[in-house]
Amino acid sequence: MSSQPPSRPPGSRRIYLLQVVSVVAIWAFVLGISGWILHLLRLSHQLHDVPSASIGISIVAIPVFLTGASVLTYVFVGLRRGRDAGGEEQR
Amino acid sequence: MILPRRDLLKMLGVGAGAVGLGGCRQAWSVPDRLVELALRGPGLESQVQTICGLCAGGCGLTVRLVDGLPVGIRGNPHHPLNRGGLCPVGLAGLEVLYAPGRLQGPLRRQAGGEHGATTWEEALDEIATRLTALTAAGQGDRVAFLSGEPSELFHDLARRFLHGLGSANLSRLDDAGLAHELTQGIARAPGYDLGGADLVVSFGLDLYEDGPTPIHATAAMIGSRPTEQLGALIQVGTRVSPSASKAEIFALVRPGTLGAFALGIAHTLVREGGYDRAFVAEHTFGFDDWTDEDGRERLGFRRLLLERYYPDRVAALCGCDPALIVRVARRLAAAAAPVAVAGGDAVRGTNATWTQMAVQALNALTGAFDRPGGVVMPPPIPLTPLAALPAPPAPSLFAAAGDETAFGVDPVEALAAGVLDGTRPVELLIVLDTNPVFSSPAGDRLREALARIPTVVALASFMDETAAAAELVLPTPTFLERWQGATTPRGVAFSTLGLAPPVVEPLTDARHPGDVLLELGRRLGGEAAAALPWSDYPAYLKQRIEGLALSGQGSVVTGSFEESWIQFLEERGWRFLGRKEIESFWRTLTQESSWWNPVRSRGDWGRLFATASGRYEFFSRRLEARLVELGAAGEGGASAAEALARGSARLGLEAEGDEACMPHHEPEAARGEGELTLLPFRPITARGSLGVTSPMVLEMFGYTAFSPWQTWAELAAETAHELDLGDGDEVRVESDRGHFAAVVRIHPAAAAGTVHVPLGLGHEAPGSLAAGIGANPVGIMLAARDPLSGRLSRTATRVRLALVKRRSRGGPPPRHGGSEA
Amino acid sequence: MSADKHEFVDGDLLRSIEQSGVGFRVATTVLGLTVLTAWVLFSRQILEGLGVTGLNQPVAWGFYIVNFVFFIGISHAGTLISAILRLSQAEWRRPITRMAEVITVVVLAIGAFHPVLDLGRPERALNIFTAGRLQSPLLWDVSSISAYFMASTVYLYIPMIPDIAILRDRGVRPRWLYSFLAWGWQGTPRQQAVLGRAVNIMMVLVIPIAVSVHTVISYIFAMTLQPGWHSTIFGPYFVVGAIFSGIAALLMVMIVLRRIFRLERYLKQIHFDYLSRLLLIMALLWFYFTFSEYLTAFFGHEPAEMRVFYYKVSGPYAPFFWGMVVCNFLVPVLILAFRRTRTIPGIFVASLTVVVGMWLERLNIVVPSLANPRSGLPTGYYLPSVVEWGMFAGGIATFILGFVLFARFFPLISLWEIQEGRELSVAETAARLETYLPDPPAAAPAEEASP
Amino acid sequence: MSRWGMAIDLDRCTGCGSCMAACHQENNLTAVGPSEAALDRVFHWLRVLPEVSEAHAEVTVTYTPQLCVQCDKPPCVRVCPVHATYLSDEGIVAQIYARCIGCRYCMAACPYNAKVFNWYEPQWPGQLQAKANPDVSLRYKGVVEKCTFCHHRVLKAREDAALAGRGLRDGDVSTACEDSCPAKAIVFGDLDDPASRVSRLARSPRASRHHEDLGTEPKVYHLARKE
Amino acid sequence: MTNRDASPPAPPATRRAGVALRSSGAAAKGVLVAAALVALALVLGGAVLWAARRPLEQPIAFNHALHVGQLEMDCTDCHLYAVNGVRATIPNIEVCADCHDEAASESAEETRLVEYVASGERVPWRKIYRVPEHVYFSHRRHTQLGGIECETCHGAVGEQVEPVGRPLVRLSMEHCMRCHQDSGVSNDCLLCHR
Repeated sequence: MSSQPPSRPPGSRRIYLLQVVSVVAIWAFVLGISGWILHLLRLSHQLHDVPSASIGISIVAIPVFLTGASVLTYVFVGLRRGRDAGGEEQR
Repeated sequence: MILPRRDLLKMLGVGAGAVGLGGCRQAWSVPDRLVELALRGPGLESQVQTICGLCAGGCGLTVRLVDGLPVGIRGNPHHPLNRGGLCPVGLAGLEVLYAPGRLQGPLRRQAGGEHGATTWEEALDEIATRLTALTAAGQGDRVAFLSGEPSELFHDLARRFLHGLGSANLSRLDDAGLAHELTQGIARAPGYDLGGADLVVSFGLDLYEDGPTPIHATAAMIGSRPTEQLGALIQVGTRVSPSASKAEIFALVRPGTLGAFALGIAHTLVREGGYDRAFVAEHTFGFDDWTDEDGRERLGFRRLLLERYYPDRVAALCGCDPALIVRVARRLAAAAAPVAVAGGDAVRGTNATWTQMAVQALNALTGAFDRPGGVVMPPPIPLTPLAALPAPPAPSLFAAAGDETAFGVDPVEALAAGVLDGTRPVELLIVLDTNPVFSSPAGDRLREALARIPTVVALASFMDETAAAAELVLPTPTFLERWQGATTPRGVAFSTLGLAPPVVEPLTDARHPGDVLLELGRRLGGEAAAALPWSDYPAYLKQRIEGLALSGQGSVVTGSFEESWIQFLEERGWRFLGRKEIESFWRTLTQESSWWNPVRSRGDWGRLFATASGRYEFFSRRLEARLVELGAAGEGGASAAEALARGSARLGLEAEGDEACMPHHEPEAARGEGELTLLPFRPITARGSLGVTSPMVLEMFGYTAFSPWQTWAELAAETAHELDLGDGDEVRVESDRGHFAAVVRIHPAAAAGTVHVPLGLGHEAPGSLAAGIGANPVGIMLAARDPLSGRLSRTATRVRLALVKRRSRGGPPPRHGGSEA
Repeated sequence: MSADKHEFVDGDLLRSIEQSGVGFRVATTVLGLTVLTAWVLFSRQILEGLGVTGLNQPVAWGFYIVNFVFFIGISHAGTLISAILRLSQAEWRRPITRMAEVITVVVLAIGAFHPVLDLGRPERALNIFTAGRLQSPLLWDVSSISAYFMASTVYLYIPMIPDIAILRDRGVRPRWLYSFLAWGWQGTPRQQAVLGRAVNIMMVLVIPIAVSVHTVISYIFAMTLQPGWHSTIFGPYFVVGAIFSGIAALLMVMIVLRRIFRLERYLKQIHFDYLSRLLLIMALLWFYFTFSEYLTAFFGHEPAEMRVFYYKVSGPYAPFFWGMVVCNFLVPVLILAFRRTRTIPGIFVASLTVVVGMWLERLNIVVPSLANPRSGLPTGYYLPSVVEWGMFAGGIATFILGFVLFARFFPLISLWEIQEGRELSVAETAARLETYLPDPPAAAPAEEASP
Repeated sequence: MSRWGMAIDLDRCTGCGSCMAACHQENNLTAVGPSEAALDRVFHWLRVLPEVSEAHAEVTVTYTPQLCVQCDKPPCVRVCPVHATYLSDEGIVAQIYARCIGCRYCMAACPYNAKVFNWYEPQWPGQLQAKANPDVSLRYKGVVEKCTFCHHRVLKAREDAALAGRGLRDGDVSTACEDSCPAKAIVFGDLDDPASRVSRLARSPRASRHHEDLGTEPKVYHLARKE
Repeated sequence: MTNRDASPPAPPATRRAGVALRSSGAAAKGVLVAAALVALALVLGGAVLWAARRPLEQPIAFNHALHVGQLEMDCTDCHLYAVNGVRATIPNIEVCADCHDEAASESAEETRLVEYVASGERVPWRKIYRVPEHVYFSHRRHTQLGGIECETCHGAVGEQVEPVGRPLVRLSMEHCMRCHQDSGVSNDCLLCHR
């Protein structure tokens, strides 16, 4: 952290970390939900109670979540990359 | 596994956190003994047979025990009365046992009027002292006993107790059966062989839910038969009860005209020749015109019927279609083994005795007496006879007939009047397991009288209205906690004896009423003690059973119903010989709890018809004699015919002369102002007096009318329409005496101009769940008497309905069918 | 990038954020207390059981489910409308998209919590995750609503990034919050391209999800065999109703906020005019669906259906049923069809009645079917208890509180979109002018006019 | 494997309510009390309902015991989000109280209104809890409950039969309502056994099932003379 | 920010963080307090749960090893209904009295038992192995029909010199279901849930 140029406001790196953590958390959440839906699919297979519609409806949900998370990540990464090359920091 | 709730909650708490614990709105009071048992883990199961003591029906029970604690009740499938079936109240037996509000120990009225705890010793001492003082003063006849215990065995003991004191004042408060006395000359109501009948014509009796033994009736008519041979039912009445809804023909009639309907049927039978000529010729009296001892021509029943009870007139009286009468009569004539029974409205009115006579006349016309599926006398139970005691000097205050009624008095009214008028003072009154303050229309007078009686001792399991008015309240064990000895219920065609030891130790400081009487006898000493020589009630029972054991009659109910029948046949004629056999018989009997004897000796007409003529009397000579006696009183020298007419007039009868002595339609008296007739009925959930201590019974009380925990007023749709009332409206039912609140239930098929209200709710006495629930229709009834039996009518009161509040909650379910169907 | 770049004409939009006043504190206190009361009532319900509600034997569902459907319906205001408007490049959308999206997120959270209120054992709600069964429409709801919540949150957030950066750059407190949320936005062309692409993806994604959410909610009812519920048009019927109530709620919010925050400069007559026309169309569409639904039931004349039908049309629910028709159809159509009454107060009244009417519609759907069971039980009766009313009030208070808090921290009108609109319009006008005005001397034709 | 079913002969049934009471006692149901009853929260797994029908200008009332009809295609099972209600191997629609979250979706979906809900913690006034049937669990607030076809009796009877070295025979298992019925109107047994009393009754021309048109395939048959 | 606080040069870092996050100081503190409260609640809750699970003590320190091992008795000699009954039952004085009507040893525990027997008072044994209230468990179904040894569910109770304070085998639904699965018995809920 000490590698930051002195002009940078203190704590910006911490905020960056928090941002990374939140993106990771979103992924965890999305993957968790997807995993959960898959778990339910497995469960319903075990219990022999799957009218195929329910599979369909839930299968749709997973890509939605993944897309949502991907879009967020894309924005996050895109905004980082798209900053002014000079690196004049937000103030 | 029995888990006390605390424990369950603890377990829940682990999963639910503190959240689960907050749910208890009321602390549970589980006795420590039970908690301890539950923590140790339940152990072994067992089953015992016993007898239901919640009403006089005497059904056999099988009680399931875990670790000696009862956890389940079901009907004893081998019991000849109920064959495994059981009514909702019987099934609630354990709720009665464990009910909240049971009397925990003896209570005595304190100076302030409240009841406070006392001990058995003190209470018994006090009673014994009073009794000793009374007997010493020669006032033994100032002791009276009102008993709600139906058993003959107990009745005998109670009678001896009173006789020992020099009193004959014992009343069981049950129906008089005067009609049988007048026409058949028998004091005890005969049995009806429902099991053998192919058609039952029921007048007012809700056969499957009311009457002495509804479950037996169901088992006999339906339960024990294949579906193709179910007993057919024709119902004549004012209300479509669940039983009535089973009827093949339902005749809706005006209240008080049931007897007329029966006579209309009789008319058709006679006119169309559908009656049993042989039986009528051989075993009846007064059918055809006859000549009396003085040579006077007298009216015969046949002529009475043909002249007076033709269908058009009867239909006009009853408010029904004349064709219906003919239809019922033809159906009756076509039946192989029909029998007619009366109950409900038919036995509650001011014309109850004549109505019952009219119904019985149908049995005579169809030759139902002493025929399988007819009216029979159950064989006597050969109990050990007890040595006779000298009769008390004064007659029973419950038997004393004044000149106002022909034969009897209403026991509650007589007691109350005697005390209040000072004509028959009572110094000490014992009330056992009955609640006349609540159940009698003269209840409020009785309450007044109880306040005047120096010592009122109530033996009861719960604090009821009568006990609340008593000075001493002594807890009795409920039926599962006491020795029971139940004798043949009324109206059953065979004999039964239920004899069962307690299933559990009393949960409260209660004593068996029999033991209380025996103990009192011991304390009194002298004649009273000599009259009751038994150490305790079981010892008394055992002595009475010896006679049964030695008689070799009947059989203990074991194994399946059929098995016991075969066993019975095999054992016929076999005699118990010695003490050892008696012991073994006693052991078997107490274990299996029931004995029965289905074998009737046929042709024993003397037991059925104990009249002077030895026949069934269409024309009651006894009634005639009494009417003549009444008419002649004070005016000697009148001719018999004049005396008869004057006697009838004195009783306020509409019928004149010979008709008065025969079954006829005597219009029902009406009391008070109002557009509707108040008719009480007893739903199956109101059987016995203790059912209402069970939460379940109260909750399903009005299940037929979607009315849990409340009293409802059943109205015919047209009546409701006239009064602008709708289903679910709250109304006030008002008579000239008082009023109560009820919820209107519109019944699609009820007699117009009536309001039917269930009996059984409306308790005031605190202490049980029933307090303040619903209303007691008896409480607003006006006094009107059956001029023959003296019993207070329950169907004579006119009432008005006043809307209190329109329906606030959902409506009745829609009707199905409709015009498309 | 200097802060003065953002010293633009719309600074008044940030007034509520930069200087929150007494009004904010009073509002949060009052609303907070209402919400707190609702939570106290809820804890009482947890402790004592669902008996504290007015629910009973045939009517096993009541206010909680009604409000669940109602709130989720309202939530369609937002995302769906803003996405459709964005997708169709309706330029006038710019000042209203943000508000619509906020409604969605806040109301969706409230609505999604309602089934939990309705649970007999809310502490076991996790059973849905450990042991859920996909064949239950409730699970379809869980996945669909959570997807919608996720998508609409993202869809609210991403277009907000430039505005957050403005706040950050203006040094509004709490600065860490804005720095954290601004994700390093500097407004470079590349960043703008990224953001634009992301918004485009999300707006396409959000529309089918939004449609699916209310369809699936209608399936809760339609998948049973109960009379009045078992209907194939329930899906579209619910979606139409949801959009209908969503637009009405949006209009109400716009009118109220316009008044409170003096947004007359931004929310102009034309916004209300366009939206109220949309509302009018939806009212007609709603009527069409309602008519079809009830006509089918009536014409089929199936006894169980008819019992429910008459219960609504002429029975105990007639006031609610006809109230619904009046509120959802007669009043809005009469007000909105005429230019003279299509004023802002008129629109407010129409929107209010539509919101009330749509709530009545949910009530009419949930309760009568349950109150008229097939089984021969007596007709049911449902009177919500104080607890249920309290929770309803709590839900509404939460909604307003959500708005108040949002307005306290974020601009209610998208600053950069308006800015972009202005710039675009200038460019567009310039481009259009260039097509017929003489070209400036010695210059190549401008090509950057495309949006 | 058995497929349990029940036949209720309405020509026999007198509407006496014994089945209702027996069920209440056997299955540890509790009374809700007057104030709750006034709110329509009375609680029976089996109830006797009066049905009024008008046909040919004649009004008739029949009193019919109604309990969970144990559908082979139960609408309640399809909607349960947590597998708390399910169709057991033997065709009993079971309710697993430990799993139930109390969403009451099954109640809303059941065309027979066979399910009841514990609005409050069940009350056992006095010492009543001592009589609780140890074979049946005590429920608690916030869960749905329903008729189990006296499944605990099935378990015991099967054990008894196995210990006697045989399979279950017709009549080995009886439900509490069947036991208590004085009219012997209720017959319980295995529908898969063509010789069992219940399957003979189910094939009777008098037999019908409630709301057969809904396709729920109930296993409770009501028998009545058709006129 | 917490990992920052935990790093060695703590004081300046905190101060710097304090500067940077000035406006959020109060919030951070609130979060910290809340976290501490949650942690405290967890610890307390855990303690309560742990306390609730403390081993049960029996009134008499019954020596299973002595009876089963040395005296070669069968479980069912005392647990009379473990094979034939639904419930195994814990033997009490009726059973004990068969052998212990008078003391057979000097053991203090036995003396206590004999006192119970002599006075006719029942020994207040504590139940160790219990299934939840909603579970129907039949011993005979498992022991006699299923042929399962007692040890499968009860562990090696027979080798215990002292009474066990808590179950040797944890009776959980997984335990039951695994065994059912392994032995090919149905896992239909209704077989156990009542």
